[in-house]
Amino acid sequence: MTHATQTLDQMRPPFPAEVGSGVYSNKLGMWVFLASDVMFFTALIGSYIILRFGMPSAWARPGAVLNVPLTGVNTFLLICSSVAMVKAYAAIADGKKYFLRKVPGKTLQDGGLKFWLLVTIICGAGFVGVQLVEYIKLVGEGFTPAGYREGSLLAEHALADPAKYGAGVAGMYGSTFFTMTGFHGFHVTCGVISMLYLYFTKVLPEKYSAQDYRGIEVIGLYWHFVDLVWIILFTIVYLI
Amino acid sequence: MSFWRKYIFSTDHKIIGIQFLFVSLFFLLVGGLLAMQIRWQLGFPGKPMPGGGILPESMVSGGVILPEYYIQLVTMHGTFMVFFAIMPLLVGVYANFLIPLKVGAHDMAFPRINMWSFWLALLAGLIMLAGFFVPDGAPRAGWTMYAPLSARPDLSGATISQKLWSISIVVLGLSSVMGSVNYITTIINHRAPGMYWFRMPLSVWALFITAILAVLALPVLQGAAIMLLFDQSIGTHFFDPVAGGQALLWQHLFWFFGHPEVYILILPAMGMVSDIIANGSRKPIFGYHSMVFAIIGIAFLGWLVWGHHMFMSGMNPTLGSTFMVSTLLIAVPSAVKVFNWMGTMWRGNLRFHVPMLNAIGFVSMFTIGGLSGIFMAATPVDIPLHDTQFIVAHIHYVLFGGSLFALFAAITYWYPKMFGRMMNEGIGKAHFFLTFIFYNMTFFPMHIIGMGGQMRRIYDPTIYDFLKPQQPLNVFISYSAFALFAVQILFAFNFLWSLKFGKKAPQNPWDDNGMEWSLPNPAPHGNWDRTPNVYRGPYEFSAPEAGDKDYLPQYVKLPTDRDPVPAPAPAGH
Amino acid sequence: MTTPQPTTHVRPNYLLIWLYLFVMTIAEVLLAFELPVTQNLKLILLLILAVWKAMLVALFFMHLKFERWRLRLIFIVPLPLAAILVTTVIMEKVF
Amino acid sequence: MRWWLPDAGSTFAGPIDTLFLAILIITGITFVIVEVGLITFVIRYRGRPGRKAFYTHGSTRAEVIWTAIPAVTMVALGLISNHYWVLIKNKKSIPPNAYHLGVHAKQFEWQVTYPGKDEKLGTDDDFTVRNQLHVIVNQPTAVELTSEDVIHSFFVPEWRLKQDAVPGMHIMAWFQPTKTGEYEIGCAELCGMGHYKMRARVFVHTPDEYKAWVAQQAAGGSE
Ligand code: HEA
Ligand code: HEA
Ligand code: CUA
Ligand SMILES: [Cu+2]
Repeated sequence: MTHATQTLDQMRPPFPAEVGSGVYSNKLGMWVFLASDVMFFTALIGSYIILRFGMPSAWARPGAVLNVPLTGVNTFLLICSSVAMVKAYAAIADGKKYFLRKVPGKTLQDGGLKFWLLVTIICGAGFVGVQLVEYIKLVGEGFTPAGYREGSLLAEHALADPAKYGAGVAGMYGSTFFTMTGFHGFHVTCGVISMLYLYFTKVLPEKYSAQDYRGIEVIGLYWHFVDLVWIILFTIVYLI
Repeated sequence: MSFWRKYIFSTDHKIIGIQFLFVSLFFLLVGGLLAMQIRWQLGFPGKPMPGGGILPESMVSGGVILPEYYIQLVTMHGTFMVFFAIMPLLVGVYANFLIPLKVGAHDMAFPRINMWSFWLALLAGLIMLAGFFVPDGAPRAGWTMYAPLSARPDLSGATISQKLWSISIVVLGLSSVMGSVNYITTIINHRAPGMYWFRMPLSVWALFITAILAVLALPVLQGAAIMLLFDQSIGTHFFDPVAGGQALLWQHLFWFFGHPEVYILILPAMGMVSDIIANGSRKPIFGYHSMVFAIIGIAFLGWLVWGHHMFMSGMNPTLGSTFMVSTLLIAVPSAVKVFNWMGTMWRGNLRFHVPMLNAIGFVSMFTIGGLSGIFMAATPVDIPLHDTQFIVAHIHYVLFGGSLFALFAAITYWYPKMFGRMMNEGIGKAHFFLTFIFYNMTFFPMHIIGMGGQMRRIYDPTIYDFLKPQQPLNVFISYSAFALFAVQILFAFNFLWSLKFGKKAPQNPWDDNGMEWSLPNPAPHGNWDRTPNVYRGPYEFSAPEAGDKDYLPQYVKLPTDRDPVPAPAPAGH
Repeated sequence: MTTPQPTTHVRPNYLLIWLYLFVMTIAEVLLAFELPVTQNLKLILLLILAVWKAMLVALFFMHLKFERWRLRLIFIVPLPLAAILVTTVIMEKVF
Repeated sequence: MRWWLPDAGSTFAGPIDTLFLAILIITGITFVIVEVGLITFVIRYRGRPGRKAFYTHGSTRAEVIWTAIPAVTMVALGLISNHYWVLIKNKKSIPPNAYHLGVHAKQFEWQVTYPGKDEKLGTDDDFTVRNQLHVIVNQPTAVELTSEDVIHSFFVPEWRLKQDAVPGMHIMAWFQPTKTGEYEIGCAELCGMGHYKMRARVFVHTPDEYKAWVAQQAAGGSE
């Protein structure tokens, strides 16, 4: 593995810190924004928890409506993109601006910023794509923000087995599911777009260097946060 | 720089502040005009409103305000005043304008984000205003937008505009988060050498804490507004009990944001008033540190009291008790602030310039508003008072008597820094005294009709036997309100006239200590050409070292002063 | 303007953390379906796993492990607020 | 023209009005201290040429005093208030001998359901009357508040009674009228364009008056 060596070497902050916090402003600003984003998801996820506690009848069983294996794969995609992002960060920290480069005596080529950030973007875009497919499938089966559509496949299942499909609270199920995953998806999309922007304006022109790679760290923070939120969502929405 | 880059799409924090000023004064005017119509209806129900003829039939018939229009008036009055007048005036204008100037920075940390925050705020305001011009009129659920009324067009009678409200609030939230991220970063990272945490003026402290509140509170409202929007448009059921939703959930979310919000509306006012009172008394602020901790205390407690708006909502009474206690405790840090302001004036050498007058007005009026809060905080007493005009009186004592008086002070005080000219002293004084009188004549009687039981947001009190006897008081209030509005024209005139004809301002018109006065008026783009040094705290009035002058600015280097080490001490120093 | 000494730290092995996350995700899915444990135990285990994964991301990918408390605080402050909101409203339901 | 709370009409009025008075005194004193202080300072310390302000950064002793006093008063006030709050709003405080009624709010009317002769709700001799609440004087009465559509608020000023009716919730509110006569119910929560006219009459009867009325209703067979 290539990082047996890396784990040893030291890691510098991407830019001389500014006064006050000892952290440069872009990073500080991003952290403050993330704090506020926590409160945003608190409103959505919190409402979900509250509603689910106070619900009149049983919730749909995990896997009854949602396609967990598919989403599991999606989760994996997002985790991969997250690790790719951090690899990109490490790469530029070592000044590796290139895409791939042969390392003498190694079969695996060594990836640079261009490579890892591209992987990140692809995985992220993949996540969004899969989620769209999932939405389309669900709506096709009759799962909508308003509940199970009249006369749809799911509506019939729900009639047959109300407990399993949480017929009583299908409306809440739809509302919370689409709002939470939807806004997470929105966050991912924003991330992908801004990373594409950086890729073409900063990464390809090799604007980043081991001395200053703030953009990478800041977008990275955002990206990992989105990943973090998904980890929570996946558990409480799909598995519980 | 072209005119466009300089004045329209400017990234200069001072220009952005001024843009905010004009826009939010416009919305203040809109809110005021709506209030006048409210007062006409409450004072003279069923009588044709002068000039009501120009409004469409869907709002007034034969000049008489219709019930549905009345609710729109109240809703939009509250919404505009809170979200688009006072909040942008305090935070949008003065956080933008003052923070870099007072901490000795060249500009905000993220000037472009700052510009976007203004344009988004304007956009949000226009979306909200559009509500009046869509079919079936403006939103109709009060500024608190209680669900399910707000979520169900079939029940409220307004379809499009309810959605517009939600959208506008989401946009506004975005704008103010952007702004606040900027303020926080700037204050933490861009203070000039020597501007230690405990050398910051209280106005900056207040704006800093306010920004933290905004960053944490507004996203919650955004989330709630989004859920509301979905309930209204794509058929979700968050707040609709029929499908397992919870009607009270909206109230919890709204007030979890809402109470921190009301402190967002008062803390900057308190901060700026502290600066002005110290200046007007020619004395250091009394107990600077405890003033800072009082601000932090109020902000912190503000998160634990939201339930006091829900005592009657069917919320678990046991929770009500805890919320009562936490609410009452807020009186303590507030006490520190009020009495420390008085302590500052004690044995001072008071100068009654217009800002000082308004600041004193603020202290006395905010006290009334705060004290009326104590009545409502005591749960049993809140039973008869909840959702009556007593609440309306409280609202206006804290928001008009508090925030708006502070704003009259602040606008006059930093006017020279913004436009290089002074506002007219005579008109200013006249405006203050007349406003003070008519303001009390307008809002004090509301306590009494509230005790009498007059509910809020009712179109016609006279249909109730138990309200008929106090109708004369309503008429009295209305006349005073019209006078109050008329008096505001003095201010508008003074403000606009002085832009062109006000007398040129000297460098430091108020003999103040703030960093901003080391610059010419108006301050140039980029403020200082080289980062200034800060040598002392902000309130060294009448300090012995000052010699014959009775003030000692932060930027003045005395022979005894050493230059500060460039990197200011870290937080918690 | 001189600046405080930048903090330097040993770089964590990211692929290892990636492996942890991967394994735990699989564990979660299995837990939710295959394993025969009681509802509540399942709930608790799932939550623990989720929080654990989140912590890994925050600490290593977002480098919170290597930041100063001053910065960690920014991320920590909202959490109690969130907790207050949710627990209060849930308590309210439990009449 | 009334300058005070409406005349007392229920057992709640006593404690609530006293509490109101108590707070009025506390806040009144504070108010006087603050305003009189401000005015005297404004006069005593008005700027005059030659005078110089007294240079001080504050006094910890003074600040401790004016932190401690409000703190103590507020906590005390909280404890006292809580006693009555529990008495009024806590479900457990509803007297066992309470007479039960159902009040169903709906845009824009109050539907009151009476237990009929058997004095039990949910039996088939119940009957419902629009916008009329008939109760017995000195008889603890519990109403179960429900709502059809949006949030309304059941408000009788003379009884110092206010409680929201929330769709999807069954909220109990109780009271004990102390005066016979005729009062009004107002709706205290914005519930739409008809909010202002969502008004009902309240009749407080002597027991046999009430019986007579029930009998007459049964005979009239309304619903
Ligand atoms: C700037 C805005 C602002 C501010 C600062 C406050 C401050 C306070 N508010 Fe207010 N409030 C509003 C804006 C504000 N409020 C609005 C807009 C509403 C209506 C919302 C709606 O539309 O429904 C509202 C509603 C409202 C309610 C709900 C009423 C109801 O609907 O039934 C309550 C109840 O507790 C309350 C309490 C308080 C208290 C205890 C304070 C305290 O912070 C006050 C503290 C200050 C003092 C106490 C005075 C100074 C202190 C001293 C002089 C020391 C000595 C004092 C004592 C010993 C008592 N407010
Ligand atoms: C800061 C907030 C603020 C301000 C300043 C005001 C100002 C006024 N308000 Fe308002 N009010 C609220 C916030 C505010 N209000 C809120 C939140 C509610 C609750 C809404 C709800 O229930 O949903 C409310 C509700 C409310 C009601 C209760 C309605 C009801 O419940 O039925 C009434 C009734 O009298 C009223 C009246 C007035 C009056 C007469 C003024 C007067 O003071 C107005 C005087 C005029 C002005 C202050 C404007 C002057 C203009 C300028 C100075 C601009 C100058 C222009 C340039 C320089 C270009 N208001
Ligand atoms: Cu019903 Cu207001
Ligand atoms: Cu409040």
